[in-house]
Amino acid sequence: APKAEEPETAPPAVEEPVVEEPVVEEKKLLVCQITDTGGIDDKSFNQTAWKGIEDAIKGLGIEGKYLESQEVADYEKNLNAFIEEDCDLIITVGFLIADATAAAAGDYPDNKFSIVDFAYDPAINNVVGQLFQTDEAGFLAGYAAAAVTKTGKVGTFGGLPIPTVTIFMKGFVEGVDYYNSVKGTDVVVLGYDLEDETKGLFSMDFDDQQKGRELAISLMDEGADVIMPVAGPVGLGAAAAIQERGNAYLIGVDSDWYLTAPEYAAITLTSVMKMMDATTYQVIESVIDGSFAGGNVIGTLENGGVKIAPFHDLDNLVPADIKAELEQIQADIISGKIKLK
Amino acid sequence: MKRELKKLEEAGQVLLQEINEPEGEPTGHKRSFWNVISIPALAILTGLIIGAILIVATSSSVYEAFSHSFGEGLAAIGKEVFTAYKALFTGSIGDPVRIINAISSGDDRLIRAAVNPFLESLVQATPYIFAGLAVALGFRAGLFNIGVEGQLFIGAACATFVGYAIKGLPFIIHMPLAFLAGALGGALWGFIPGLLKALTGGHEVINTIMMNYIAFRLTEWLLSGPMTRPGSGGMPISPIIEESAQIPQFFKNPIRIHLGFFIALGVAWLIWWLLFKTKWGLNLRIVGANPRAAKYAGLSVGKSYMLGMAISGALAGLAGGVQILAVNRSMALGLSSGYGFDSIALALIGNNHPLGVILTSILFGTLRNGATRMMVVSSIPIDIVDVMQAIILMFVAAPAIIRTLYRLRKPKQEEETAFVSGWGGGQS
Amino acid sequence: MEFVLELKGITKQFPGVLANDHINLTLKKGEILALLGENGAGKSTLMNILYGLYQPDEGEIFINGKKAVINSPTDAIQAGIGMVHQHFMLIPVFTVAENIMLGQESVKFGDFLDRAEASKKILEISEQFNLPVNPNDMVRDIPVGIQQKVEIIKLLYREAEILIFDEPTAVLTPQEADELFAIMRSLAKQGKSIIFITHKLREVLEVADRIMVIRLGTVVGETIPAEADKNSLAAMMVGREVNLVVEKEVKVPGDVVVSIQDLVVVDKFKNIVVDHVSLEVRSGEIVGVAGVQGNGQTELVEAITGLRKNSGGLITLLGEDITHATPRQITELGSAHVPEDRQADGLVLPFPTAENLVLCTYYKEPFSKGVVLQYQTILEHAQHLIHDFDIRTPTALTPVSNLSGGNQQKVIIARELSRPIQFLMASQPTRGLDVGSIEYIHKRIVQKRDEGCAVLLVSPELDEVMELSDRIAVMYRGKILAIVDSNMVTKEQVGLMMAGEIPEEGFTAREERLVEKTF
Amino acid sequence: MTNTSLAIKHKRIYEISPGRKIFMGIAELLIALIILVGFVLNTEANTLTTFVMTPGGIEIGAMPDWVIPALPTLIVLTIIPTLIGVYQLIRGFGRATNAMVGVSALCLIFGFVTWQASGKSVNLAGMLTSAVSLAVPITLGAFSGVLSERAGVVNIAIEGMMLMGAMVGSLIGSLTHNAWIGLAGSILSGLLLSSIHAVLSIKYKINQVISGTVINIFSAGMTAFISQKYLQPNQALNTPPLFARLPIPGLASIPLLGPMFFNTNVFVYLMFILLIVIQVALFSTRWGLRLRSVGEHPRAADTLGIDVIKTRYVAVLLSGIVAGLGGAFFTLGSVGRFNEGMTAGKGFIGLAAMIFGNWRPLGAMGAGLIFGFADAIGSKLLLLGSAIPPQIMAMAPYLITMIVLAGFIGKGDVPAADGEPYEKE
Ligand SMILES: Nc1ncnc2c1ncn2[C@@H]1O[C@H](COP(=O)(O)OP(=O)(O)OP(=O)(O)O)[C@@H](O)[C@H]1O
Ligand SMILES: Nc1ncnc2c1ncn2[C@@H]1O[C@H](COP(=O)(O)OP(=O)(O)OP(=O)(O)O)[C@@H](O)[C@H]1O
Ligand SMILES: [Mg+2]
Ligand SMILES: [Mg+2]
Repeated sequence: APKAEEPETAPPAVEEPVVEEPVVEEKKLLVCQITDTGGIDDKSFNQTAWKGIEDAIKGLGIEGKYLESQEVADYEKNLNAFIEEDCDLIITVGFLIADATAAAAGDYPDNKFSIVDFAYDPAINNVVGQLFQTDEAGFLAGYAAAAVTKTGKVGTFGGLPIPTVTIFMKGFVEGVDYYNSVKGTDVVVLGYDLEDETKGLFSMDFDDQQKGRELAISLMDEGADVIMPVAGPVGLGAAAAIQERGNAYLIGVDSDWYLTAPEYAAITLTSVMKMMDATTYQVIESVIDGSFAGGNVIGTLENGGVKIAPFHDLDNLVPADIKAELEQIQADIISGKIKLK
Repeated sequence: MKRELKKLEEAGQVLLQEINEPEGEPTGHKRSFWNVISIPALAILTGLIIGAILIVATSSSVYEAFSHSFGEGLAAIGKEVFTAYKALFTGSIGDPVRIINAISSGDDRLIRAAVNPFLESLVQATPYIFAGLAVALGFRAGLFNIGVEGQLFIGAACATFVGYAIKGLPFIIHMPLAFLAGALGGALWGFIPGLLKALTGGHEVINTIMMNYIAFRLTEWLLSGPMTRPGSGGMPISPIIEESAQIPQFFKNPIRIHLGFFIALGVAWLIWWLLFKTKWGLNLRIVGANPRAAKYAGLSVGKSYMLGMAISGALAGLAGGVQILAVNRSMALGLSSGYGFDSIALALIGNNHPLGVILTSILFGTLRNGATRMMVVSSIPIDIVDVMQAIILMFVAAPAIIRTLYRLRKPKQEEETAFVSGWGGGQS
Repeated sequence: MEFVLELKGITKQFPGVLANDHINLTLKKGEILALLGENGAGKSTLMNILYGLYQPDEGEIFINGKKAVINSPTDAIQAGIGMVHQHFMLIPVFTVAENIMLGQESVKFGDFLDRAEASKKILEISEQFNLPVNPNDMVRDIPVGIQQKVEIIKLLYREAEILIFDEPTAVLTPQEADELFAIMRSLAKQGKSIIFITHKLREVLEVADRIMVIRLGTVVGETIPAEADKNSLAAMMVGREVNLVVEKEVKVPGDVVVSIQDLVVVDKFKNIVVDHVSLEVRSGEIVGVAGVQGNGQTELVEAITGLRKNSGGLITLLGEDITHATPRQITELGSAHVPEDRQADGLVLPFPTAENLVLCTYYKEPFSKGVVLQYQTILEHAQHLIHDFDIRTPTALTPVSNLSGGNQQKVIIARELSRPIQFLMASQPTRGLDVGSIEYIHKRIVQKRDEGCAVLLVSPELDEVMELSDRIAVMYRGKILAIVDSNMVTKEQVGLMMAGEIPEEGFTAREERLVEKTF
Repeated sequence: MTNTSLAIKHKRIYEISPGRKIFMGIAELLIALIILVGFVLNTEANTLTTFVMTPGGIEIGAMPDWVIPALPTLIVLTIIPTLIGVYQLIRGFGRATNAMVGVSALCLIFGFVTWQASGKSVNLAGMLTSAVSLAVPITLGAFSGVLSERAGVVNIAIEGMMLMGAMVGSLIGSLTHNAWIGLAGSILSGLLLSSIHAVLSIKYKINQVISGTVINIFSAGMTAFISQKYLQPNQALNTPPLFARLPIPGLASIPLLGPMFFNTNVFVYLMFILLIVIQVALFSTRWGLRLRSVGEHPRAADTLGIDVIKTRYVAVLLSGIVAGLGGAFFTLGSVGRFNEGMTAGKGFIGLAAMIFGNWRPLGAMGAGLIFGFADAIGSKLLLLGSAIPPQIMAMAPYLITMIVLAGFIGKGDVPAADGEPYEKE
């Protein structure tokens, strides 16, 4: 848990590139991450991908660095900086950095890249695209939420109406709908419209946590008692509101919030996990063992690239039969028996 | 040696005379080279020193070293600052050893990589120049344009739209058209607060800030709706602009220096000419310095505010437009790292004069470019540059502090620049 | 004899100016001492030192024979010194009571204002010294004459024994001035000592017990009214003979140049400030508008020059309707405007003198060709005017902010009078200037009139209006009470009208055109 | 003296320009038309709109729901602005013009909500409670502005001071595990930044807007720097305790008002306490009289022995304290965590609220509530599935600020010496 981490472990102190030193140490593998403009602490993909690198630092003995992009024009510049730094693998994060990554990959065919949250079509042979079928996990969370709600209403809101956000919400709604169709209930989802993905509740911002708080309150006022905020740190504002009111539950996103936001452990029902840390770790491993090949990795329930977190402290809240059903649904999604839109 | 120094000083004097006393409004007092340069130079120095203090104070290795022994601590301080600032300088200007090695190796790619830091600083300076000119012109016209950021976004959106939506035009028409679209978009966004100031006296500081937020939301909507890239599924990113609309870069990767930088220099000259050589410029400056006298002299204060804000907005729009056309080639969220706000500091340090803006922009571009390298080498957050900029601005705005710090004598004549104050706006 | 106040060797150096040079001054109990001197002689500086606003470089202050250290107004107030400043130090949006008690408030329960208590004290003082005021009026709503009484009560409220009046009569009607003198005498009789600063020689002779003249920071003479006259005082002040009378031939006015009919102007609070005013100015004639400041003159001038929107009526200039014209259109028809507030309206202070000299014409040939300014021509033009109008400036490129007040005014006069004009709107053209400068500017205005220009002169200085004008219009509360031939009225009559009363006995009428009653 | 009354009584014309009169009339009719075409014609007869009058999760002060027939309500809401508009066009409301436009706008908003929620329910009380909470930082920012500007110092650094206050509050609160100490830290940081503003603008007399800009840039950079360097690698430094809800016995059980105002956290109470304290201090005490005199006519104050410089310092420092308090709200009163740029322009909107509120505490709070309401209703409409894209809806508070400023500036009593450095000669 981050709480236990030491402040200095994040970016490992890096010495001046060893030029004069005659003793040639065994060079560690250098993995470099370029964030998008959200920054390394976005409680979302930048942070989760970096966690993959941190895990690899501990587990695989590599070296890791990151550069924050402050604007779009920095992507290319930062890529150049890391290429010059002789990084063995450059991880870029987000859809917006895809153009620059592809260009760099073209210019430097010998370098290895991986991009989080994007897949090239056609695939590029020195870039691993990591894409996540988050709606599959969202589906499970929606089903669980529908099973847990007492008011018959659950809610969600997003940061911006963009695909990587709305895919969570979409899966969530589909899961609730599935529950309704199976159980004949009438659980309502507030905050997202399956018909029109731009309609719905959005904070329009990944910074304004107070807004997240007010959105959660608004959802609770309308009766929602399970809420899934898909808005990076803004979601923590929602968590604070839920915690304060005490009669609703939170569904985390990206990582297992029970672990990453332990102060809200008591209200965290589950989390829709997008295992960017795991996939990033795998890509690093593939570089080490030489099996690195370009192409795309799609994270699904099947390969464990997405999943829902355990219920942890709230385990008693979810009846055993629901847990069993969730297992079954997971299998059905993997087998293709349940098809998502 | 001494002679040469003297010569250098003379050259500097001419330059600075230009900055401080454009031919249009000489003050009649000649100020010495040192007099003019001392405040900004010492302000920058002080900014660097305070930056170093911040670096040291937040460095864990320094504390660790001190826990071993005092001497080791001092050494750690030295090492920390040296490493950081060496990275800052080699990352922004270049490493001479490396350049020589590269040239002697004759490897094309190595040479490009070695000379890139300096050229990259110019690339970074380009949006600063436009944005800085926008703020400077605003100040000269008595307007505090905090809305550069929003104008930049709208300008970028317009340039992008013209860049990708119109197809089949030759470069010679398409690129200038997209460029002008950027100016026009920014001009419109600047014009609105100008109009409000002229009509209702609403202070442009508040209105431009509000227009910033509106611009952000509007571009978010445009990019994820009407202007979204087909196949992106509503991701807030625009299609890539046509080749014919792109401002050319001169060299191959990684060098990004582009024609836009030289256009910026040209525009700066144009603004200088407009402000100090034409009756329109005098008109703007009179209104800026004393709106009541302007009214008395038969000038339309309101029109001047509208025009001033529109031109200022157009320059801001160009900052965004050029960035799109020359560097980004498509528009996405996260277009700007805050050029609109940094440019306020920049314009003031540059004494609201186009030449000063150019010099300060290059300084800021250099700082930012170097900061990337500093982050790679020392893991110092890039935001330290913001802190340094604020400190430099503070000292430039309050020269008395610098004088006290460095025990300088007060020059006989304080320069006066008319600025906006209070909320009264242009009425009364 | 014990002096209530004694200044010894007061010296104050400003950068480049020795404002006070070893000045000695004494004041007896119950005495009224007049301080005379041209602009920049150092009078205000001396008083500011006495009041603790400046610290002297040298010299000592004794109060009641004891050495006093006055470092701040608080010290001065403590020492029993009070000052009525030339520009009133009143806060318009505060009530009379708040203004008076500010700094020495009556409070209850710790820090809460006790307005009732303060009003009671104020009314007591008001009664004792015959200074009627209403403590609850907002200061911005009361006339200047009352505002001055508020200023005086402020001093008495603080139990000041030494009262300083810095040019207190500039904004008063002669009647109000006389009233003030009566108050001053009664104050002196009740044991207060008074220092009285003015540029008006008549007043000095009328009210002072003793006169001290300062020039270039030093005392150049001392006298008593019985032994002095206007000419001797003026000579002492300026150091040369001054012609105090405006020489002006009788001229028959020509055609109507400016005609104003039923003009109505409304301020931003929707108050009617110019109330159906009608007025004509003919070529070769100076029409003076007399009136206490704040009776609509400023707005009238702004309306005529296009600076303010008119709410009704008709103004024509040379036959053209300019009711809704812009300032530039009006200027281009051949009119000039010397504005009331030279620094705020007439000049761009940080700009060089040369640019200020073409402030209204820079956009035209020969100063601009196309859009490009012709700096060479502008400079030559400036050099020319600097010479012709004797503007004292180091170079044509010196910012006007560095010029003295008199020379700043000359820049405006030069700019406005050097153009071919048929109408001159002169608003307070000599405000705050000394006799030397006044003499010069008066001469220039009369010269324009003699050349056939129509001149509308607005001034709160009754003397100026009386001396320059051919006809006088008296403005009161936005209306023109009467338009009279300047030869037909006495100063007292105009003064009465400035206070809103038409003299019952009528005017000492000659035969022809006498009084055009306008309402 | 001949006149018996000492005050000048001016004749006045209360007249709205004909253009404005017609413009407003047309605007009101347009509103009626929007309600008619947009809502009335799209509402089915016999649907009910339910307004829940108790915020979720609250037991004390509960109140029955308010159920209204949608269509008749909307018809009434069409008729009101129609009548107003017609009267405005024919006779005009004179001084009441603005108020009538306001009434029409309210009809529009209420109509919109009624229409959107027809056949559903909407928690009106929750929305209003949310509006109050959203108003808190704006109002505190406005109070901060009132304090310094009444003394003649423009403070556009409120945004920066709030941002820094938010960060420091979170940091100190986390370190000490005590929200009160965190709050003290916020206040201290506001105090420090405002002392820089004070020194720069009062002592060194640099342009106050520039001095404020310096602080804004500095705060943005410094908070980002510290956040990246410390808060983010070590979450323990960024988990301050939150101030809990603190119902006031008795008052909290008043229906509607209780949940809105008397069953919230300490910041809402602080807002009200500050409202009263600042109002009384400014307008009824010696201290306030002196402070205002310095903002109106510093030279006059100086000649009466009032220490202009000191008074201004005190005002600016107090302004910083209140801004720091406003910053603390974000981390200690709302979300319990700091992240970069989290004040999101609230300080600037606070300045607009101050201007709109005529430099008076009560007005400032009223304006703050209006902005809070605009924000809250925007979210509510999104939740109800509004046709307006969320990005456009999010512009509402900014647009309202601009419209309000355009309509009201210049009519207020801005302190006469606001923004002007005081030079002792
Ligand atoms: N603050 C200052 N700094 C520099 N010079 C000053 C300052 N105040 C006054 N002076 C100069 O000191 C001299 C005396 O000024 P002072 O105001 O005392 O004259 P005055 O006799 O009151 O003139 P007036 O009749 O115009 O009021 C002038 O030359 C003036 O320019
Ligand atoms: N703020 C200032 N900066 C620089 N020089 C000044 C300033 N104020 C006054 N001076 C200079 O001080 C001198 C005296 O100024 P002052 O205003 O007292 O003139 P004056 O004697 O009153 O002349 P006039 O009768 O024309 O008003 C002038 O030569 C002027 O250039
Ligand atoms: Mg003078
Ligand atoms: Mg004087």
